[in-house]
Amino acid sequence: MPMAPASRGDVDVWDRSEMEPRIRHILERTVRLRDTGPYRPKSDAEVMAMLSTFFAAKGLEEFSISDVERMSGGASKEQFAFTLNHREDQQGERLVLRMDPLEAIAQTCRGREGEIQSIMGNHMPVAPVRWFDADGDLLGQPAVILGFVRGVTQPSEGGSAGVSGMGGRLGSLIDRLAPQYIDALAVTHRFDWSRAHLRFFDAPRAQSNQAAIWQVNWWSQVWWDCLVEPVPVVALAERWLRENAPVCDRPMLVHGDLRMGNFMFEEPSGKFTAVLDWELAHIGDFHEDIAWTMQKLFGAWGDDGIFLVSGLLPRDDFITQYEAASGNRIDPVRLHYYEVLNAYKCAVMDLGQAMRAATASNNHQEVVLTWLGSAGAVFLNYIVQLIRKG
Amino acid sequence: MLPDIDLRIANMIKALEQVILPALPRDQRLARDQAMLVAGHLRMIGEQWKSALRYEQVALDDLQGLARDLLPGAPAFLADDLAAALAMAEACDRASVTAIEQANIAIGHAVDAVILGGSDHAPMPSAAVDRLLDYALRHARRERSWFKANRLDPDQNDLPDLVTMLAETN
Amino acid sequence: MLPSIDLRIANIVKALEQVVLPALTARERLAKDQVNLCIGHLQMIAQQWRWAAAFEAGSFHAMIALAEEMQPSVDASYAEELGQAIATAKAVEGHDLAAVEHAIVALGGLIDRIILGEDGQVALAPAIWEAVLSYGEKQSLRERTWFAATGLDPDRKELPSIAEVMAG
Amino acid sequence: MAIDMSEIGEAPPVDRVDIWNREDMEPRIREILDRTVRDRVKGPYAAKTDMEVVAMLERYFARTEGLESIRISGVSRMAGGASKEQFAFTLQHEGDPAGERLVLRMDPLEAISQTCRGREAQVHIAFADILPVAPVRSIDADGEILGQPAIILGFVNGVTEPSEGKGHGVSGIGTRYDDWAAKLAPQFVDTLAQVHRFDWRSADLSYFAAPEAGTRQAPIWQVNWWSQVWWDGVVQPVAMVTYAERWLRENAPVCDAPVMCHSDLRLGNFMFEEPSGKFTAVLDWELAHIGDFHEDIAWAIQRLFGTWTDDGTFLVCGLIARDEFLSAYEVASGNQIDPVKLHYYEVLNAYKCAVIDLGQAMRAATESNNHQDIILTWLGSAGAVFLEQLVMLIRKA
Repeated sequence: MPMAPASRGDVDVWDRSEMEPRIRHILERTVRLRDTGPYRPKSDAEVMAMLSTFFAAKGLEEFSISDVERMSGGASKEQFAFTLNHREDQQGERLVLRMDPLEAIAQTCRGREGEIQSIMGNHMPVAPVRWFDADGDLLGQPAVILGFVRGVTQPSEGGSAGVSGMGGRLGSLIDRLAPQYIDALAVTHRFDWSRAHLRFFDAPRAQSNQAAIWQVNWWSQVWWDCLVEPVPVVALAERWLRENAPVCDRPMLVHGDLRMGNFMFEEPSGKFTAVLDWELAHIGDFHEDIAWTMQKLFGAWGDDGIFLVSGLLPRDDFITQYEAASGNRIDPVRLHYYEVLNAYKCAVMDLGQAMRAATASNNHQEVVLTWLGSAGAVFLNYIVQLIRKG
Repeated sequence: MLPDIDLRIANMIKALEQVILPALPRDQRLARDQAMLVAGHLRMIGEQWKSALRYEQVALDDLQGLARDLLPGAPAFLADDLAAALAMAEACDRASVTAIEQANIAIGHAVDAVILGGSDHAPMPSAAVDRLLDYALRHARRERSWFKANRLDPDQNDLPDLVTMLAETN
Repeated sequence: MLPSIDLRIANIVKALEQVVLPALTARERLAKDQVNLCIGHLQMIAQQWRWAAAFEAGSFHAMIALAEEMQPSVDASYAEELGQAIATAKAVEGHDLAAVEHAIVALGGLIDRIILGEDGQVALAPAIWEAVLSYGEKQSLRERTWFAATGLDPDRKELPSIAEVMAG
Repeated sequence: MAIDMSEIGEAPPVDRVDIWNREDMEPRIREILDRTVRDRVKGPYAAKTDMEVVAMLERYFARTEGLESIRISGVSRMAGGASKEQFAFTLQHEGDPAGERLVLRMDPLEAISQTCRGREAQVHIAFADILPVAPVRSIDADGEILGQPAIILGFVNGVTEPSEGKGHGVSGIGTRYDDWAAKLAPQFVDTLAQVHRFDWRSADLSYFAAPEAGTRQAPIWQVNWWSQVWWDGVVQPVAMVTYAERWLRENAPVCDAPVMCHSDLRLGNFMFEEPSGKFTAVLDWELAHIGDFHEDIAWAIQRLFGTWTDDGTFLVCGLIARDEFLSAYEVASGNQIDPVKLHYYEVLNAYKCAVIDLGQAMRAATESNNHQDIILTWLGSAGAVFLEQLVMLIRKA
């Protein structure tokens, strides 16, 4: 693979301090708090008490919290649905509390999630953000409180369900879902973040390798902070990612985890009701999203044996339609780089962060962490194949 | 390997105790009892599984010793089977839990036949009975220690832990 | 031993499937998910536990082989340390699972340092790149096979059985 | 206890009982054991759901009693018991709109011990006027109507262990009665005496047979019963079990006067009301048979069923010191305990427990034929406790 030409704005590829400040804050907090575990899953009563303190601090009057119900899914956040009534809203609203356990498969910031999600609500269907507590100052744990959105992440009838929506099949809804999916990606990437005055985000320099190096430093920091057992291929991938970091011409908003299972739609119309899981969003290279969504693990095979990106579209159709919708041109070299980066990120999450959180017993569902962790070698295999191809 | 077996067992116990049990309705007593027993079984398996091969090796060695002790006094028509079972056990793949279990069963049947003494129930030499009772005591001790974590044993406090027990037999 | 580990695992799975799971109400979705995952974990552990020591020893030998393959091309500054680490690793008792796990961490740590070359200050020879990649290819195949029962691997149909991999 | 067993072991045959004749067994026990082996392959068995139980019971009462507008409600699975599936339920019908609270006690395909619901029902009925026992409402001895053998009993209120107490385990093992002991112990001793004094000859016990008095048939029937269970179920040979069988045959004592034996009278198998401590039911008659009273005594004094006081005294069934228990029993029953026979039945009982835990329970769990296999393997893992007792007891001989 030819090296990208050096650019004036480039950073030292080995300078590990090159990282978005808020990400650094989150990673340091993770290491600092790790030893305060183990974490116990919250009971309904505990959740009720936490929310009461929170809403009192927020100045709500005559409020009541009812019908607390633990939601399933997500190896990452503890989620509870509940109904809130208060003086200004006698009828009450169904809400979702999305809260950090002590340590999860990905350590992210509820402030970033809350901020970007409330802004993106003006551009596409997302769950409305009611409150967030970025550092858990009021609630005790970082959390975001969202409006409850109806819909499903996979068809209620037919198809097979897997952990976190992987390996699902979307059946006859494909024709309705695919255009909305392409549109969600395009709208995200076209979003003009420079005018949004984002508090919790920083942007890498345009025309520089900084976007790529910020990502490498983020995930390699996670790896070395979490290391349970050394894996030579992970170290090799880090070196490759540094030495091959491409320039990002124009940093864009990247969702970071847009794939099958992370959008909700209503039945039978198939209309999107929410694009979910903005926790990994950052400003970077749009190729990262494209490479992410095209991963085999998130795809499915049609009845004719053709691979469908996110279970929706054949690869070539996906690329054509995305380029038309976004106005971006996909560069195969950068796409390949971000395929390696994504495989590396997945390996780091599965074999590093998930294993460490499960070992420290710092999560609310370690059985999911170790289940996902046992798929880590799938990504090691991809790394080898991709680097060889490069 | 990542995740290793110990970690997965520990995770399952936590899931049972902190998520599954609290979610089971109070009146579902059978389910609650079984969920608690699942956690108990997992805790015990977690302590045992790494030593299982060693344990089966020790058990087979001891049974082979008994077979050798019984061989001289065994009626001729049973001695051949016993000798054959012994030879099979001696040749088995000691790195395989399955192979050792099979050898254990084969030799156990041959030993049983000698103890019952065929259709005329010839008496056992008293020295052989002594050896048998010595063996049986070691066997019972070993199994009691191995399963100590079930907490059913009235004398569980007198038993060594697994590591000590297996070290003693080295 | 009576009851055997396999029998107990089978009983646990049955209790979870037939008694615990049906006793959970529909709204206890997290608990239901976790029961299902426990069942999956147990079915996987049932296939694995007998082979675990051999599997780990195999991973360890593959790592020692990688270290030996790196040896001729390694930068002079690492040569002595790597030679010692290989000798130490080879002296580890192969049947002791805990000792093997510990030794993998020690040798793997040095291999990582050599790969990173003190954060890019030391070059990495092409022969070492290739050695790590072919090690990674073989090792990831072993691990994918070992964990194929998760059903998460999109290419699991191409994988051999655990017994086949363990047989060599 | 100074015992010289050698005389018995080497004595010439004292009767015409062939100690090695495996066919010599109560006919109904043979039927049950044969049925177990025959049906074993029909598994695996799944625990019944409440809905299945309702459907079974509705059909059952319609067919057996021709009841109309049957309503089964309040079905609740009862905990405990590695043996039978038990459900409490309320039966209402046209003739009884108020309803009646009952207990369905039903065989899973295979349990820790395989017994007969018909025998159980007969013995419940026989003791109805003598001891507190649950009344028998209906019986399907071979499961012809219900699909599985079952007995339906009246619901009895009470507890098997003090509601406020220290420590309890599987099947009540390890229960501490503390201050309750003073109220419970006399009733416990009295129950044993009543069972043994019972005139079984004049009762309707068509599912039972009696061994010949003055012979070794009583113990040999037991040895044949349990050794048959062992050889029918053996998962892995255990030399000590085999040797114990031989010892039990060669040392079988004469039973002078066969009596009714409960066979499982111990802590956890009686119910009482709080706070009076009055017995409300003697439970679990499934192993009852006519035999030697020493069997019941040896069973009750097992270490597994006992507890130790804080000063280290062993309490039989957590209730009463051993010597006190033996003399109180002799007074209440009029029977003289023979230490040699008591010792023999201690061996027999340890053998039975080993067979149940390491044979029957392991086989049923292997076939997945129970509704709670997970308890079977849990109990099975304690089997070696009995193997060690066998060694100790036989060495003492």
